[in-house]
Amino acid sequence: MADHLPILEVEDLHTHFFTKSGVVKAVDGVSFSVKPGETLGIVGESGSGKSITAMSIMKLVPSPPGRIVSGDIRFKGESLLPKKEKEMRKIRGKDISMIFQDPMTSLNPVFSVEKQMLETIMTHENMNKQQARIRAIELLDLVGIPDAAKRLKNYPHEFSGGMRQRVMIAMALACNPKVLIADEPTTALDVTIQAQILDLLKKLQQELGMAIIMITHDLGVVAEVCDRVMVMYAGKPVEFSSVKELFDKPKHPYTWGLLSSIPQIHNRKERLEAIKGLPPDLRDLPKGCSFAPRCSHVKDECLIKDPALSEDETDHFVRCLLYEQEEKVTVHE
Amino acid sequence: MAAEAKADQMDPAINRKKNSSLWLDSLSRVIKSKTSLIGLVIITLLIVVAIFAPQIATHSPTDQSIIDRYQSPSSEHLLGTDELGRDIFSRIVYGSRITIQIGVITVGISMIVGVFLGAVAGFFGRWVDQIIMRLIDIMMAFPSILLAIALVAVLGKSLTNAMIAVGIVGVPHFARIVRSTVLSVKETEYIEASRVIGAKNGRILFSHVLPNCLAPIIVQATLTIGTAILDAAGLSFLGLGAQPPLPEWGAMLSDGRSALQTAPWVVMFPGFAILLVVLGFNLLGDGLRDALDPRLKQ
Amino acid sequence: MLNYIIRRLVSLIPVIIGVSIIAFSLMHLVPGDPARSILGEKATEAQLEMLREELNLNDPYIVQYGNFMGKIATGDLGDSIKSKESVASEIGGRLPATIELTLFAMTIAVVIGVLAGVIAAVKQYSWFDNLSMSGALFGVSMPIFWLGLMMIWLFSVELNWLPPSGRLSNDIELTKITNLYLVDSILTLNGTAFIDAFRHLLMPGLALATIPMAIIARMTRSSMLEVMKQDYIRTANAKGLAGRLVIFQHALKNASLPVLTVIGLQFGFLLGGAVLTETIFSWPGVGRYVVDAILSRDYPVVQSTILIIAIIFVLVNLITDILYTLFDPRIKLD
Amino acid sequence: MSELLRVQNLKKHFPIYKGAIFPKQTGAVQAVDGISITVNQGETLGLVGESGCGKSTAGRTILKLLEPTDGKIFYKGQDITDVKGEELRKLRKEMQLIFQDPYASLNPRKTIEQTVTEPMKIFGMSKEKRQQKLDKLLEVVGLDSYHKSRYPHEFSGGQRQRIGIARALALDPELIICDEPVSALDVSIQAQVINLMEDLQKEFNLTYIFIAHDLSVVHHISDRVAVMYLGEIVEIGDVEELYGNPKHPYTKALLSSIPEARPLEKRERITLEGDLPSPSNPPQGCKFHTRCPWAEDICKQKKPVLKQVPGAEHQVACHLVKEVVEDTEATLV
Amino acid sequence: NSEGEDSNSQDTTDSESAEEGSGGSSTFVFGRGADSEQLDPSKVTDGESIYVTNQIYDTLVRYEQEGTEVVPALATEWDTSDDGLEWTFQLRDDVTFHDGTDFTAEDVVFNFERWTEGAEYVYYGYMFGASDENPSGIIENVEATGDYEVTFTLSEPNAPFLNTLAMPPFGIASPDAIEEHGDDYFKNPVGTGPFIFEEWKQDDSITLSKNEDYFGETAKVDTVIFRVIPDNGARFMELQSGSIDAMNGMNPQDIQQAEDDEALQIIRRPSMNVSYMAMNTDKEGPLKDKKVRQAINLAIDKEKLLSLFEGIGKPAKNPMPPSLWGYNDDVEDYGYDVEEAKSLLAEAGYGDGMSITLYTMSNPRPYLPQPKFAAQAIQEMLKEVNVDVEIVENEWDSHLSATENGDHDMAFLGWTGDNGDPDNFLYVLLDKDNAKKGSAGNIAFYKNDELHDILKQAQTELDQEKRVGLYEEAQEIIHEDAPWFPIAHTTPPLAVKKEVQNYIPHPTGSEPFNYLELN
Ligand SMILES: Nc1ncnc2c1ncn2[C@@H]1O[C@H](COP(=O)(O)OP(=O)(O)OP(=O)(O)O)[C@@H](O)[C@H]1O
Ligand SMILES: Nc1ncnc2c1ncn2[C@@H]1O[C@H](COP(=O)(O)OP(=O)(O)OP(=O)(O)O)[C@@H](O)[C@H]1O
Ligand SMILES: [Mg+2]
Ligand SMILES: [Mg+2]
Repeated sequence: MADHLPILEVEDLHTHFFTKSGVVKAVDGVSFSVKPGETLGIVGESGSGKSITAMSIMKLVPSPPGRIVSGDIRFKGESLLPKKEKEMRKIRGKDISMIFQDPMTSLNPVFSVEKQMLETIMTHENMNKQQARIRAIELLDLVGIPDAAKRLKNYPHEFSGGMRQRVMIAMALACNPKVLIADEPTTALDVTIQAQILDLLKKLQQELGMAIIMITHDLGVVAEVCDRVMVMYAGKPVEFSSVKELFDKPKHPYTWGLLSSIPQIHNRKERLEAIKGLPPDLRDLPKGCSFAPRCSHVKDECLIKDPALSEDETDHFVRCLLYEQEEKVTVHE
Repeated sequence: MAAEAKADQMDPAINRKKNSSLWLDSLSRVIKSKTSLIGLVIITLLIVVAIFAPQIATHSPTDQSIIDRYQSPSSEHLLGTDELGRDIFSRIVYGSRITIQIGVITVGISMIVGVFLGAVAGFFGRWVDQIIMRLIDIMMAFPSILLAIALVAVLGKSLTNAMIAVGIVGVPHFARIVRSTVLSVKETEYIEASRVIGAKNGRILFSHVLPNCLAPIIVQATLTIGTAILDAAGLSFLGLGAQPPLPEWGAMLSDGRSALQTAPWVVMFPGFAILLVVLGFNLLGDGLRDALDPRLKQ
Repeated sequence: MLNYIIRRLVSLIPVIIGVSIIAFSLMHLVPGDPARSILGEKATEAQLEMLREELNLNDPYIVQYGNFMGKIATGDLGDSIKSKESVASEIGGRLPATIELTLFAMTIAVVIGVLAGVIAAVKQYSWFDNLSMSGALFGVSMPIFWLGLMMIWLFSVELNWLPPSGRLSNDIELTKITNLYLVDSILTLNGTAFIDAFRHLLMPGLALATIPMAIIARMTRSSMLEVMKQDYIRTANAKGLAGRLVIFQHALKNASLPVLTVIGLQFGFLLGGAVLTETIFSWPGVGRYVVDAILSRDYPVVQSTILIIAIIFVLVNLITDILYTLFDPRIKLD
Repeated sequence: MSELLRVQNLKKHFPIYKGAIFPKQTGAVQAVDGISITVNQGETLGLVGESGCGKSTAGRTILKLLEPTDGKIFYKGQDITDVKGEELRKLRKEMQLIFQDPYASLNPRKTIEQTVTEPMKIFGMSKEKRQQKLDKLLEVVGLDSYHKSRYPHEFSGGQRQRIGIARALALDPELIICDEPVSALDVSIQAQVINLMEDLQKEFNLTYIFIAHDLSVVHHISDRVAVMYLGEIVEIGDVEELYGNPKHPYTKALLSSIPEARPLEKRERITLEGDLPSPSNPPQGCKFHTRCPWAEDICKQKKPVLKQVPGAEHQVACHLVKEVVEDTEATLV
Repeated sequence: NSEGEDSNSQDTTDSESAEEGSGGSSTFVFGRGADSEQLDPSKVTDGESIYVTNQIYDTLVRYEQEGTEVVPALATEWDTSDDGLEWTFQLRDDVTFHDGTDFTAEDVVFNFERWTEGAEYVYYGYMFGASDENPSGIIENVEATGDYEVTFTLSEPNAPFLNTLAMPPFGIASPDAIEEHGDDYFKNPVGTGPFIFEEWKQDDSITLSKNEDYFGETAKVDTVIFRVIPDNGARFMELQSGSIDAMNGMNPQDIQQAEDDEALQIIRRPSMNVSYMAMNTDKEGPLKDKKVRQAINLAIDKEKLLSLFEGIGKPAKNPMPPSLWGYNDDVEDYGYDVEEAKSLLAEAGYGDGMSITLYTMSNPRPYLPQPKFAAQAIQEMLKEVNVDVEIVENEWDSHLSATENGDHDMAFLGWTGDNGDPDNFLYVLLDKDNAKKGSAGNIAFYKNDELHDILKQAQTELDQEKRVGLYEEAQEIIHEDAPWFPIAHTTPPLAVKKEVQNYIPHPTGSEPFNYLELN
């Protein structure tokens, strides 16, 4: 890879919501980095803090009640946290852009696609309307919308879901961002359309070379498009490795659970191995390891001690006492 | 399998709340909200004043002392006296009874008729709906107070007729809200579910649809009491509502009007009482709306 | 678009027929004798009977309704029983006053209401939010007839700042063009008249505007808050658009849709509220006129005026509907 | 296995009206456009297809929640197409429905007890018996009996789905139509519910029509699978046969679109162009021809019918079946 | 059509007066509570219309400035035959109508004939007894017996005839204008009076300008504006703030304020009215009993009641005002005596109480400034004697129909004299001829044959002395039978700016403004 320096680094990020009924620790110690041209996947169940992590990077956490409590986010080595809202607006949409889960609601229904694209381009690039329009048509072509010049005049509701997601992507790419955050970009779409979009993202990354953070709860999607993956549970990363490693040698019991609870076509199981119980309430996390109450390998110690993120030699991190002990055991031997 | 399933009990949300029903839950939310608590306090105060009017009032509400007319507030007459030398404070205190009566009766009329029409229209649809909704449209084409005035002109001036008129004028609002709620509730899966288990129309309407329309109805009722009191007071102000010597606040205000220059208090206090009570109902209504259904916005 | 408007207009016909039936029959149910009110206290029974014959008051209701509608269809609103004037010209003479008052009130209500609502929503939980929303709560609870009297007491009696009644002082000369005095004074570049007309308009306008203003403010706020939660606002922010652009374009345009509907409905309130306001401020408009007519059972006046007010109200709502479609491209017109 | 349900050429069209005062029918949404299926006692028939292809409508029409536009429904050999009133209510005892949305399918103002016992009450079961049955049902679906006085909002999605299942089971039905019962659930919870449904099927000898858009889930749970496209069944067959040897281009495309949690398997993907056409104005001939990569002239003119694939429990509706099979056999695993 | 004309005339007057305004012309603005109904005086009965037409029209004869003595106007002198059936008037020959046409005897004939044309000429019918069968009433014939001489022939002698001719409804209008404007004449009045009609803005204002060629006293002000400000309080505020110069219809409680105000003066209109509470003697119920009616008279504290009038009224004991000839001052009012009232009620069998209605109008009348308050006061006082009163308040028109129809037990009403003749009070208000349901002037439905005979005799009696005796006797009968509770004779106050001079109010309720001056 040409550039080994990470373009975006997140370090020990804590984002909490201070609600009437308690503090929601939505993101609680997340660290990762992405390099240009790389795709990082973030997976986890609903409510595990994936979107809030993304919103924290954009500094768009709804406030109040949300607040980045501690940690650091660095873009090209420069910390974003001290930046003022005005400066952030210059970065958003230009250096870091984002696409969202639901293309049906993410475009403003009362403005034409043209207006929404042009305003993005003209906010960040020094272009007049004419130039911006040309750029917009170019972008729509790029994401595979036929007859782009004409469709530009349309309103969002005149597009189908897949088309709208393409428009969203075009808009996100308008200013050649260095980082593209895709928050479950295909969850709301049908499988055949999902495939189209995932192919498109892969193609675009090859052409444009930006870093992609792909947020999803679908391990299939991760397997298809990501280079590295972070598994989140209850606001914390529990496992972090290359995609290959994760599927070959999953370490965390939660990851095991996830992998074995999805039905797989190539490998029809008699019975799914479900993870028992429910995800915890983030306002009131259990003591010790958050996953312990649902873990099939739970030990007494897990209920008391919150494990730290461990690392093995292959860049494979896991947050689990099983491995801390293993290490200890190996040391003993 | 059972063991696996029972792990659901770990859900902390479940363990925290013990025997809470949806209504109790809402009630506690109402009380927790500061604004609706103020509303509740005002309304309770109104009711207490109404019940204990004879104890609270310092004078009879109707006893006149023409010699003492237009006296400014003093320790003898806390809020002064009116055009016939009656004690304004005592009249306001007794007037609270009329206000409550107005609120309950008008909204009762609007609600009973409106809910019936709305539920029938929404539930049975088709031509029944068409006919009812056209009627409602026609009623809604009149500015409400104007329609109320015309109705009182037909029925004759009296507090009762003013209440009937204001009640009728409020019908379309209830009908519309109930109809749209019924329509949306009717489409929900739990109504379909009750069809699947073989429930009949009557059961579905009374046991499933209407209870789920209750929240918006209650909210609407609370807010409508406020407007009903305003409208009825407006009618009395125009001389179409309460007749003498009833200490109705709007009528008091109207009678005091001729002395606005010399005795502004005759107008000031009854009007303030109206404002306060209507405010109370609006505060409570707002609170109820938030508590019963945060999504319900008018 | 035209097609849509025509279709909507056609669908108003049954409503208007219904309204006319109600307007007609209401008046005929009112007890009392219109002939008496024309001829007054000194007329004899014979005179009364003659007049009843003359006015066809002895015909069956159906025939009277038929006559009424037939005349309306030809644009003839009949003559006032009381003043003998043609109702059309009487309404024509008063309507500008009411229109000026309601438009003025609506302008105040919309401008202040929307602005306060937007700011309150953007600065949710700030002192401004708390203050303006408490104000709005008082506003929706306000007996406007009382507010009007209190304003007169304060600003006319105690402070002597504003005139308590009327539209224009006697000594002010104004050439009437539209009969909306503010407009006329601007058209004729008559500064003194403008100020005088404005001073007369201020109190009744504010009193009438209170409730709609409060409702619009509350509606705008909640609608803005709702919209600000939407995904497309998040998108707009994520695109790095300027904050004011996000609020005043992306959010407000969407939030204005429900507000628009409310504005349409509030127009009806204004027309109704004009009854009280015009009474209190001696404003020579339609509201007072129709109430007087109802009370003195001036059939033709009541029927026609109520019909006209209802039609205006229905049309205003039609206009808001049409505006709605212009604001919201999602609504398909056919 | 004996035949439980047979559907012949079932159609459901929703009329479209125009005109404010005198509405006129100007067209129809052809949500279900002539489907024929048989379901055998004790089996699970999977029904897959993209959003809007008419799966739910088919299910509801079979249950007679919607009046069929055309076609016949036989239940246990008896023609139930036109039954009404009391007879229909009796029939309801035998056929039940489980819904997709666990939040919308329970009346928020009724306790769990009321919800689950309502069907028994309707069919006149005594109070005592109702209590016994309630306790049993709750146990079966894995809820504690102290839950019964609670309201739906106090439960999580998975638990609500269990309550829905308990209600469906209350009348000891034979056939349950499951309309995407797990789509709204998180992966870890999804597995729990799927397992539960499988257990119940065994225990009570239930017959399922299992509607889903998730091909892996359908694969896991079904004995036979029908693939729907725009209101029609394009392919139906034994699950392993259909997944292992898909014949219809649409089925192939669907199967190749699923992102699978197998990062190393690089598959050739058949990407479909464009979106699903509108069911109110479906294409002539084969409804799939507008998106089919292999479409020929005949596809635009003639509507294909379901034909038996020799040597297997497998039917397909495609003019090109043979050629297509030859073409893609090499590339498809 | 007429609309266009209107707006034209508006424009011109506006710009004209704008110029005059700077040139020091004088404008007198009179504020009042309601607009005129029509400006054709022959068709109206409301005081607000008369107020204006009084400025525009002249009658053949008119009342003197402060009383009801008749003095010359369009007619310079008159003569009557011995049997009182023939009246001959000599007319002025120097008068022109505002439209420029000359005034002649033919014009008088034209006007009188016009008034016989239909029921809408209310006063004619009422004063001269016209009806469907006999549209011209007691006036058999009107004839121009010369260019400037007109002769009336009556079918029976009529004592008040001359006084009646002075009433404003019989103002002479220009025949040319009546023909020209047709149905719209009522808003384009043309007379011979001191002021010329300029503009009428419905419910807002009526503007008149000075008639420079007036044959009588030329007006001292150039323009008169009648402005409508319905609310009494608001009108008073306008007066205080200076935007109007004079007003009628004050709230009694504002009088003190006006008197304290340096810039204002209160002028009291001489009293020629009476307000009363009629008791329905015809309706089944307690009030049929004379004792009950007397008891009610005794049970109401009139003095206290009148304190509501804030000094603008004197207690009434007779049905006609003391300023009229024939007033019987010897009648002694019942006085306030609750005990006596109670015992009378007990005698009548109502010792345990009774319920009756009291109908009242909602609007103030000159003779009863705040009817609603008075009603409530009476309600409260009658409670003392166990009489339960239900107040029924109606708008003026409805009140009239209801009371004429006899719906009430008791009802407020009042009367302002039209022509200064006792007949105009006693016969109209208390004779059995006028107690017909549906059109009653006698809303007590009081029917006393003895009284009837006396009143009839007085009508045709031409000897003034004898008439006085008859009317005094009539008042005694009425007092004894107590069909009324007479309330007050008011002196309705006008609040006028100090700089207005020579404002002389007339007892009939309105006065021409050609004498008044502005400093
Ligand atoms: N405005 C907020 N106030 C309070 N809590 C919040 C708010 N927004 C999010 N949270 C909480 O933060 C946690 C993480 O939310 P987040 O949206 O990041 O989850 P996610 O992993 O993206 O889930 P999903 O897959 O459903 O999108 C959740 O438990 C959520 O309840
Ligand atoms: N009541 C109705 N009136 C009109 N059209 C309807 C109605 N119900 C469904 N449709 C239409 O019928 C078609 C099929 O709908 P259906 O809900 O059966 O699809 P589905 O396959 O279940 O989709 P999904 O996966 O989104 O649930 C859709 O185009 C839908 O818009
Ligand atoms: Mg998310
Ligand atoms: Mg579906």
